[in-house]
Amino acid sequence: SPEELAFQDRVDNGEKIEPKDWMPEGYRKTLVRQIGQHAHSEIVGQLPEGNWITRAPTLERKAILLAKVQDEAGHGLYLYSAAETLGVSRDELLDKLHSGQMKYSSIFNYPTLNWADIGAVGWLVDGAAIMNQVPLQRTSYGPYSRAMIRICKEESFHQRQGYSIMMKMAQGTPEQKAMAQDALNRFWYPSLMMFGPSDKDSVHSAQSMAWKIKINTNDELRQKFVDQTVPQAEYLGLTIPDENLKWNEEKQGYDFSQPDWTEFFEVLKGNGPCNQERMEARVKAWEDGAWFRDGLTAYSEKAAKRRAAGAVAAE
Amino acid sequence: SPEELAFQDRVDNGEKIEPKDWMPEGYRKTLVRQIGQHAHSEIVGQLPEGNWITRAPTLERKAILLAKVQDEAGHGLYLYSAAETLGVSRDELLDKLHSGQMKYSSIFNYPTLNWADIGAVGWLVDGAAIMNQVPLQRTSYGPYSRAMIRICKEESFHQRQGYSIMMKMAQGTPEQKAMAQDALNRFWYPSLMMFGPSDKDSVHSAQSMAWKIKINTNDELRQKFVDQTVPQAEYLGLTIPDENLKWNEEKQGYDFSQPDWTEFFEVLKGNGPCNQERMEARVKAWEDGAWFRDGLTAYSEKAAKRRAAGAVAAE
Amino acid sequence: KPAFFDWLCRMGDSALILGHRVSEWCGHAPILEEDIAMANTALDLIGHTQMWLGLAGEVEGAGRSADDLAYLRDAAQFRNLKLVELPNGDMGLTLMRQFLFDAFHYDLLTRLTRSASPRVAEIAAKALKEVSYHLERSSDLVIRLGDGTEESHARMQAALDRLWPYTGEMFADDAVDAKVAEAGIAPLPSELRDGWLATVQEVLGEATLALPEAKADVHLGGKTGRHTEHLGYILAEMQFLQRAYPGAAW
Amino acid sequence: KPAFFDWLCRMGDSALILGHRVSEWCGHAPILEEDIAMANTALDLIGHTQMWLGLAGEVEGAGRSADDLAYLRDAAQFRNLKLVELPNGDMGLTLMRQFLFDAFHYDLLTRLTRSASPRVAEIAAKALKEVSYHLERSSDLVIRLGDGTEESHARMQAALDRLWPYTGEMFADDAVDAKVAEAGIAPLPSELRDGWLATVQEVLGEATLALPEAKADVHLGGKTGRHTEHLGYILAEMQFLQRAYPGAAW
Repeated sequence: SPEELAFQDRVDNGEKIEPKDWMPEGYRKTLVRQIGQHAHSEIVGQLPEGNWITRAPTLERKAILLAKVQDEAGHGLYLYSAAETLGVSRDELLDKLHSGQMKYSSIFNYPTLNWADIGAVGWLVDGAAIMNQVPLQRTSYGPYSRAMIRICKEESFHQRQGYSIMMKMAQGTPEQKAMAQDALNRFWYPSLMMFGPSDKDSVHSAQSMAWKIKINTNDELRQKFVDQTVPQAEYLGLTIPDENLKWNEEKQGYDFSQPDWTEFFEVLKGNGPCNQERMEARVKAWEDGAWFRDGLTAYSEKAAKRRAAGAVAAE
Repeated sequence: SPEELAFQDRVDNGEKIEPKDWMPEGYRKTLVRQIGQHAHSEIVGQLPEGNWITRAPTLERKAILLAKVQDEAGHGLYLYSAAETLGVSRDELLDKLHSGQMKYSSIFNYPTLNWADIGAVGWLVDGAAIMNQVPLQRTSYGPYSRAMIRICKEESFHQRQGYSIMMKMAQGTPEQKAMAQDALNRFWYPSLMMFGPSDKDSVHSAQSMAWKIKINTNDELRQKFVDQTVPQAEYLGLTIPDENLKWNEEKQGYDFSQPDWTEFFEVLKGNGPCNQERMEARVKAWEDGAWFRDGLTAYSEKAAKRRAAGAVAAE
Repeated sequence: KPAFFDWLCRMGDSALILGHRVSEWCGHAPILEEDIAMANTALDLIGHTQMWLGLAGEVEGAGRSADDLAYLRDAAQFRNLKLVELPNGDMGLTLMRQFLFDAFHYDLLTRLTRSASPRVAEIAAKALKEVSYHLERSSDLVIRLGDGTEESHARMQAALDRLWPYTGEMFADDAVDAKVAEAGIAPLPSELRDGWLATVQEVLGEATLALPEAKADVHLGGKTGRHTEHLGYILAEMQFLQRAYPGAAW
Repeated sequence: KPAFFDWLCRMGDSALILGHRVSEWCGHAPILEEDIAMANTALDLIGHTQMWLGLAGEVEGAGRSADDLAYLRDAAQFRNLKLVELPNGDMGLTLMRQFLFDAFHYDLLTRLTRSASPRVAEIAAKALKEVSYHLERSSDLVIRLGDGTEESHARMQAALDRLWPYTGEMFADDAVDAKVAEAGIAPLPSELRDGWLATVQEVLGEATLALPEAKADVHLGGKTGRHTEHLGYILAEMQFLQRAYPGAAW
């Protein structure tokens, strides 16, 4: 249609699409799915890290971790707001999360088992997230692009903090170093999975890239992530759990093993280590909090009535 | 009445009263209150000690503590059974506990704050309980007397185990010794309170003693307890928190300070450190377990019907 | 000086333990805004802990850092109020506890900004900004939930009744308080009671909640190390890494 | 020998952690008889722990006692099944977990009474008497609650569905199992699966509960030290005193 062509022209010219602009239904739907899933990931992502707040080993580490988890909840807010500009409310999105119709990033279905995991999550998981998100600052949809700009700023801060934990652990006692290595062993492949399956197996990618909802291919980003991370691991004195990892002079990047995609799809299906617990925690929080939300709503309705009555009386 | 006189004669002659025998209503009521309260104490008494099962410092201490808490629940069973012979069901008694109409021993409203408290509970609390209970082996009501015989045997075992914990702590590191002293400081006066206020302030005592529901006066037992315990504390190298404590050659017993009876009545009224938490824990256990009890009842009804049907079919 | 140390531990430990409790909500709050607010409150309180316990370590002069004090003392050495160590219960209990503490905390810090100890005054001034926001927020939520639905009202009233007997400890003077007051470092806790009660009554009034008739000073002892059974569990969790890996740097 | 040590830790750690979980019920069970039964089960399991970890320490030959192994290893060194570290949930979940484990435990111990290691055979024979009673009790309760009210049936089915994906780990062979089996010390776990399934099917049938269709071998890793997030909390609590007061005698 002519509208679609005009729309694509605007995208191609690097113009931002704004909420009131015309947009193809598929574009809107894809964005809602992508932004919603990203928002859910921030919320669920509080859980594996929150798991160590009460056990953080120093007051400073506890404060940093609290600030980080707080930031994540904040990112959730930005993203739900961005999604709302597409006509879908936060509560609708949450309903879909709780009923299993919408997903969150599978990485959060892995447990945090020792303190170094908090380092690994910052270093690897936030690292991978940033790799995904930096290009999205240039995404075609205005509100999403602006949310990503704010988020990326904070995420890179988180990544540095995570790396700093890893550094302490890797340079610490033998037990600490073992924890650091164990964390890397467990989080390496799940982090590689965060970029999604190879693009040749992905149906939606081409259209999303044309719409600039997606900027790079999954494989490009994964390669970039590996190339960035390997020297960091070397600097820490840790070993990436991949026997096939080696520098490829020709492509000026590392060759590396693919993650176990069977595992990836199992986790997606709900069979990850923590899928059930993550959802139980979120659904419980939501259900236990119903009285709280109802209370606030009731109060604001009463307050509105009182104001209205006051206004009438004042006339 | 002639029945009452005959009854009192039997009691005076040291005969045991059995469930089917005639007995004065006041005797029955007093016994139900006393046995019920004792049973409740065993049940609630699981909580302060249970508080340290998961944190017991060695496997052996954990096993001993588990066995002890199990014994206490067992004592509860004997006692509820004894009370049932007087025509009141366990569920009725529990209802009264949960609604606050019946009490349990106030000692269990004190918290267990360090591991030495588990020692102190065994040494002092079980020690005081035994002091109360040994004479009750000769109580006039047969089922009660027999229950007390079984219970006393186990309690004296518990007391020795408690003393053995205190010994280890008192002979341990300075920190352990401090815990032991702290435990003694906190449990000394509450243990003295376990014998109840002075008899001269007690209305029911005379009648109970005539009925041989009560054998010794509160003050007699308290004195006996102090006389027994002081040398034990000395042996441990611990200081009883009473500046007025001293040997009285004339009465061949210790002079000692009375506990703060204001505190005693405050705790009775519900203002002890843990009254609310103990009752919350018990009520929650009961309410959360309703489906469990209902399930078992439903099954046994079904099973009975099936057996009946089977019997009919077999005819 | 030992009194000053003790008093600083009281300040620091109450902040630490309340911060711990509040942080347990992270990721489990009934609404995203509350996830953020709870994390923020906990963060502020941990910040205060660092300042109070840091100063406590200096005053003690035994070379103990704020972390040493937070992570290497057992329950009997902790000096926090019992109120702050109680389990979170539902969000109503958590918010009511926060409000009852905030109202006290705010008045106390206000007075401390005029402390004879410049270090105390400085810490108080920093903390006061944050606590003034805590009080604003908790008052507001107590009002809205108290005057919300029948259920939210009942929950807030139950929370208030449950917590009331723990509030007296905030205003119970003892020898440590007396010495610190004499030195002009801090007001006597009892001096804060009337102001606190006025704040509480005002907010509860607006929240349509009834002031409990029960005694307020039932659960004392936290300030001298006699705690509830809950503190031991908090510390076991909080201190695990420091205890299990002594001497490690994190 | 390292395999034997590892295998003994698996036996001891599963007993220890399940014993810990079960002991959490003490004083909180729905009926007095269950308070007693839970304490008794926990007591048996702690007894088994002492035997298994005691032998593990001997086999290791590094001078570690059963207590050292129980109290001074961190989560990654624990070798228990994930199934036993899951939170208790309601009494239905606790009993279903117990039943699923008991049925396995009973068959395993039966086989172990014929172990090539006389020490293992001896421990197994002692433990078997108690575990045979555990299985009798948990089967009986699963049947009665499964075939009780609608609610108890629903709760038991939910418990079964929730736990099923953790049961596969009991029968998953690895290198340690292979070595121990080769030495005739223990059967391969996989050999126990059919017998277990037959027991489970029989009891579930009588309990009117449906065998889940979901995969059973989803949550592996406990036997090699990759646990759930719950184990760390269990250990923080369990090990507190030993960690906080190193070297003290109790």
